[in-house]
Amino acid sequence: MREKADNTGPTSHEEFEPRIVALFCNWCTYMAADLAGTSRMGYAPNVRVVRVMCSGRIDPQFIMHAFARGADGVLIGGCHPGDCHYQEGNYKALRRFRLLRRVIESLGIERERLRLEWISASEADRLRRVADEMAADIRALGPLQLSIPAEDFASAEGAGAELTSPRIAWQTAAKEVAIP
Amino acid sequence: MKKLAYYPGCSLKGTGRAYDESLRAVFEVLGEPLEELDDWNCCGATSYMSIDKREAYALASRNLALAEREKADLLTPCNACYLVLEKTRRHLADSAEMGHRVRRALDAVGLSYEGDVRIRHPLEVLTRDVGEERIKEAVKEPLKGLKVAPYYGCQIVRPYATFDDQYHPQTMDRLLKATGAKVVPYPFKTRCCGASQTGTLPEVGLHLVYRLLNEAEARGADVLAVICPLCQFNLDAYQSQVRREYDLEPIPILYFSQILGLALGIPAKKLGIDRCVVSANRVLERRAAHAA
Amino acid sequence: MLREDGFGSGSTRDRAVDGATVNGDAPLTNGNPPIRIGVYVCHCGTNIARTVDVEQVTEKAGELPNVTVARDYKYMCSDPGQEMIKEDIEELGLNRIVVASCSPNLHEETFRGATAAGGLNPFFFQMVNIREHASWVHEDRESATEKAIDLVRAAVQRVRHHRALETRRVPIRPEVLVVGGGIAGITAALTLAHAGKHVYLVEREASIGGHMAQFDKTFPTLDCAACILTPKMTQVKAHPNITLMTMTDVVKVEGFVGSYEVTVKHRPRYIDVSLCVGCQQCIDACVYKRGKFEDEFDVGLSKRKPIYLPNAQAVPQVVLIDPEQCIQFSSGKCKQTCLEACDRDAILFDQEERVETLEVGAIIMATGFQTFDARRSPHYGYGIYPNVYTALEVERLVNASGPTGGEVVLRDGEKPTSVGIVHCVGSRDQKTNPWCSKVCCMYSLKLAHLIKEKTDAEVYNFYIDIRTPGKGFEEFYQRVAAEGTHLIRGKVASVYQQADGDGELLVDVEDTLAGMVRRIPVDMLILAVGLEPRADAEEVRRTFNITCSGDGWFMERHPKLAPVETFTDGVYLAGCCQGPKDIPETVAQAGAAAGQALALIDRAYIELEPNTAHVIAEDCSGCKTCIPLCPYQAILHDDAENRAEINEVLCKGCGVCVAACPSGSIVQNLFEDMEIYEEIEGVLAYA
Amino acid sequence: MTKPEPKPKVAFYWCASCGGCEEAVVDLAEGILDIVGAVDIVMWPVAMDFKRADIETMPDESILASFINGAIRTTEQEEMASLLRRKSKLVIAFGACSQLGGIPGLANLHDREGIYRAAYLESPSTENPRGTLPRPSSQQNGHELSLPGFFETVRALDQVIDVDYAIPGCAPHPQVIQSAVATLLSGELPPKGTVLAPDQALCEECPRRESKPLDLSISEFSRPHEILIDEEMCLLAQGLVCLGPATRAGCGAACVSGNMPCSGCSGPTSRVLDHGGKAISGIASLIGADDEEGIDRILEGIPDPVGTFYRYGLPASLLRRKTLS
Repeated sequence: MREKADNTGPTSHEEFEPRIVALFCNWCTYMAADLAGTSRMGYAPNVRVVRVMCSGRIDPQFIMHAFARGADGVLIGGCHPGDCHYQEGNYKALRRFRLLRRVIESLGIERERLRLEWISASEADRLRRVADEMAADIRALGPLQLSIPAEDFASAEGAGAELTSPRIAWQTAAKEVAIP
Repeated sequence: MKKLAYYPGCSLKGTGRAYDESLRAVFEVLGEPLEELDDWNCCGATSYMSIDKREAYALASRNLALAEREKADLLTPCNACYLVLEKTRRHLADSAEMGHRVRRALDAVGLSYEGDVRIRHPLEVLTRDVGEERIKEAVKEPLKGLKVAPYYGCQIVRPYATFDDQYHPQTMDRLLKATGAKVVPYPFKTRCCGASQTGTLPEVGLHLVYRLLNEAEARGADVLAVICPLCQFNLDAYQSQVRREYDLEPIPILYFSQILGLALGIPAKKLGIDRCVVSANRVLERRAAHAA
Repeated sequence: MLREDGFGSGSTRDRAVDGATVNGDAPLTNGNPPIRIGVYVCHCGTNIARTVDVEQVTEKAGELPNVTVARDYKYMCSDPGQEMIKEDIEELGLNRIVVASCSPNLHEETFRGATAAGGLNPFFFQMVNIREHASWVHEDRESATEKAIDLVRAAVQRVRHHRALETRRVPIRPEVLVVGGGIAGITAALTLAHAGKHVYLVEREASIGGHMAQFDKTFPTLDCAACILTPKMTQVKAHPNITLMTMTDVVKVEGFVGSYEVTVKHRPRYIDVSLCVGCQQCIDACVYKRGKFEDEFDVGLSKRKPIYLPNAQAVPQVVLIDPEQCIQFSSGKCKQTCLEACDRDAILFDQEERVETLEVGAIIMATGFQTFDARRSPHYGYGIYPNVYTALEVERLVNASGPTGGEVVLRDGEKPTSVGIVHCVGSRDQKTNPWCSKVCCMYSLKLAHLIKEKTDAEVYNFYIDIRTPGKGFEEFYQRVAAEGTHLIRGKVASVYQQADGDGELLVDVEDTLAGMVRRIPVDMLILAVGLEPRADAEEVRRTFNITCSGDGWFMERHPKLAPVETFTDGVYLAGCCQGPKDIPETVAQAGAAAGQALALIDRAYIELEPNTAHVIAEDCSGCKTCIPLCPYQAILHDDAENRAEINEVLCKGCGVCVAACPSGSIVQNLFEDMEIYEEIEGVLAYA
Repeated sequence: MTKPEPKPKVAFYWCASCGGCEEAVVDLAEGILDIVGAVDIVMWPVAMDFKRADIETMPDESILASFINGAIRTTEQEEMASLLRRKSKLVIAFGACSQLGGIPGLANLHDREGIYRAAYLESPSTENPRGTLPRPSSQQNGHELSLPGFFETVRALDQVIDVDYAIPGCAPHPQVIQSAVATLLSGELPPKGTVLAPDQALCEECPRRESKPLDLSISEFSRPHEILIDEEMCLLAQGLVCLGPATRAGCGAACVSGNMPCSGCSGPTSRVLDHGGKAISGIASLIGADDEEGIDRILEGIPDPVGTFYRYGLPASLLRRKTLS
């Protein structure tokens, strides 16, 4: 498959359609997305939902992985404070998010690209608003350009296509992923 | 209270000058003198909105941006301005798409708007921020015996009822009561005054004027209190025409701020009371009688 | 595709995966059987196929690595659809299944079953939601199709990492808690009790019966509400399997399906319930010679004393004292005549509130509704003009046991000669409640009939639409129309008292059938107030960890297929707490809720999703980060081994510890890191 | 008499590094003699005078193992890394800079222009009135002079060439080096990609681990100079950002033993993709507040989150660098 290569993205903002990875908790925000469906409530098709049981399952690595693999935005959706199906997972998500956002911003990624929203199972309308808003915000920002300028490696040997895609680092190397 | 930037709008510089004069005088006496927003522009009124929304929002939002620059909320007495600015504020907050367009337009003239401005009406500020207690204390010449019918008009409560009830607004009633006047039950307080029709379909518009005034008369009101320059003009200036068609006694139409001003002891001249078409002498006489 | 080593493009394993695109069945890792995935894309009739190009999705899926077969079918959830999966597993040697159809909340179980039927572990399955998340929310065919392809790719990449898992079973306690003692709660409690289950019926008021007890006649049959309700109320009281708790609030709910621990608080009624026989001599003896305080049951239309019986048919038939009103409580200096009058010494001024914990396996919510506060629509004049009434007030007026003995009279005692009934008050209105309250048309027609019968007044019904979808409803409407009730189709614009009238009200209304604006004078105006969620519904749903829909009613698990279940296992809904309903519907739903609870209890156990977490002991460094994060105290630190350990029985599978583990040593089944990474990458990989 | 078996050839090279990794080799003390005796060192710039040309003339894969430390900052480093890759059977990334990008990798928070400006024009000790900046080639007295090119971005070694193993640490702890070399010489090579150190987090070998409470909730973060550090208590429990729970063991918790928190030089365990991200997850989860304001107030105690959580691993992290505008 093709990696999202630098500088080869759409040239103008008008053509650009952002890719937004949405990490939704099973009980509130995923349900809200289902409800948006049963209510035929249209929203920006840019959002791709990945389900986890609780926003507290969301590891900052997932978010960075999403950005590294070509996401222009990441949306985290969880239950409202006090409403977590698992009592307080959403607070953990919030704590990580507040710290992660400082890091992400220090690395030059605009804050509009990473959002955390509390969306309950009944708030399909809110989901729509957040999705549309985020798509519009990121469309205005343009694609996320993470990669390293190609000329930097023009002379490099053995580098090639790998350079534009963040790799899985050392650490996964020793262990095989067990495929039963 | 967050700083207020006074946004008079065009009417208050023209036909509604008495509204401007009386408001300034009242706020002065209450120790909150009005400061006019520097370099404000036309709100666009309802007409622009129906021609090109984007440009209309951009036009109105410039005032919001100017206020935000001064870290102020907008104080907007004219019903039409109030509605247009409130609508703009809401729309920019709700529609990301429109928000971007408008922000681009503002950017082009070196302005920005983050959404941190509230639109406020004098009725709200006087009842909530200043408070009836302070007003009661400031009343020098209570309007005992004066019967007032409170008329709110349409745009202040429709479609957004921001600070008062949509069907049964009370803020002006409360202010008028604070002056010592008697507020008569007036079931037509938010019905159409016909201002948009008097010019184009006079028979419809004048009938609506008649109904409002006739009801005020039936309720025994000495004066009709209004909050909108268009209502004031419509109900005041067309009375002679209405009387050609219907049986009706003349009834003065005053801004609530003028009545409030009288109670605060501000001279009638300063309140622009002589600018009325239908003489408001009976109101002044009552005050004089009471003072004596 | 995620590379599983860290070293550039030259890795052999990486090539193996990519190579799979050629023949579709190359092994992922050496020494393991090749991954063979079957992808099934559902049309859902036209629900998906109209917006998503199902053929294209299938074609693209077929090109993905490790995909052995990709098919599309009209209805995957149908028998032939499931059969297809089963056969492919057997004939093509598939070992992973992906179905792209609707929400996993709907059919994940179905397709796991089909996977298992083919001989695979059911968790070698991944579902893709291309209906709720694609075809139903997008108009543009191209972008909806593109999204569906992305979601399918994500599932294909993810499912390669799935493992065989076993489900866990937990036992179910046989007791049930029913919250609310209206007709819904009564029906549910009796059904369960008859089936031999023990029920705790908790009611916050002093008597059960709910709103139904306040009504006179019920539409469309006009049978007397008390006659059909009272026997059921007494049955509840008498049933050995029902513990009735009135004046009781649920304050805390802990635990989970099968073993909930419910803390209830019994508020004092200052009467010993076991001694009081409801003789009411204490009420006669009260120092207040006549009623002084608004009677709640009569909606303020009559007065009662501080010591009172909630209503004539109250169950339990026991008085109570309102400490806010009783002189003994406010001053301590009452003559306490009631105490003397009670020959059973049942009055206890020093009774205190009591807290109790109940253990139950399931919970039925039957907390009902409240009527719309007509003051919120002041243009109808309620609270401003004395002769504007709500329908509930008029229910009491027409009731033979009501404050006027069934006479319909105005506040001054006069009989009205003309009566208006405004439909849809607070309902079908964007400014108040947008929904149709369902019962108001019928009860308005019922009131029109009763008033006409009792007063012979002219009755005007102002309606937007007359909605009569029910057995005998339309016929009742025809009957009332034939009786001469005026039916005016139009919304009332305003109501006001005439300037010189004697309380007569003027109703301004557009008569859309006559094509004119009318002003109709009436003596009495009745507002057909709608039904709305109780003011504390939000608080209650938090206590029970269930969800409210946007309008504030408790939310059912699925609007069609699971109308009495909630998202919280073991908690069911009955009656109007879920949305407006008439009495027959409420009774039917209460029966259904009881049935669901019975089905749960009689199975004796429940199978839990195996999505628990476990620590890989050899990887754990004993850093203790996870320990305080678990809301269920399921993680212990083994001091001897210096390792964290998860008690999988206590683990609920939220995954908080997995995300937090700083050395990546905790794994959550079904949501392993690699599975999620692959899914993220899958939705992003540009086709 | 048969000709003695030639000793295996080994090369050492340094790229963008501080020299600490060379010290680490020397720190093996007498242990180094065994190694030197067992192998034939063909390159070691810090200690021996071999030239690039000497390597170039060798046949491909004729060196058994090249130990390369330092990150890749310049074209020359990239060329040398590629050359050694071609000539070696095994390449071992030696030390944090080589494995993860290391301290030089923090330069990825800036671009080349900014770095030049800071280093050659704006730093207080710089005297450069003509504003001369390094250029790959320049003329002087009629001669062409060349300098290595300076990349915009610092990379870890395996982002430039294929790498077989890594020895972690800044600098690698002698014990880690010894056991790694022993593994390599044992003849049973671990799977390619293995980091030659224990695969557990540092708490495993931390002397303070028993003092860590079971219900840790952090209400304030401090930096080491701001507080009097208890010498026995778990450092994280004292509000110091100690990356031990997220960092690979092997060093024997050297820093913690010196009363300083672990700053993460050994990188993450094999199960973690992004060292900083995982550390953020673990540490942030323990913050003792549930609302935005409360959390933010506590986070004020970590004024430089990237420098804290990515001190050694920014180039190897998932995001690799600050975006270039």
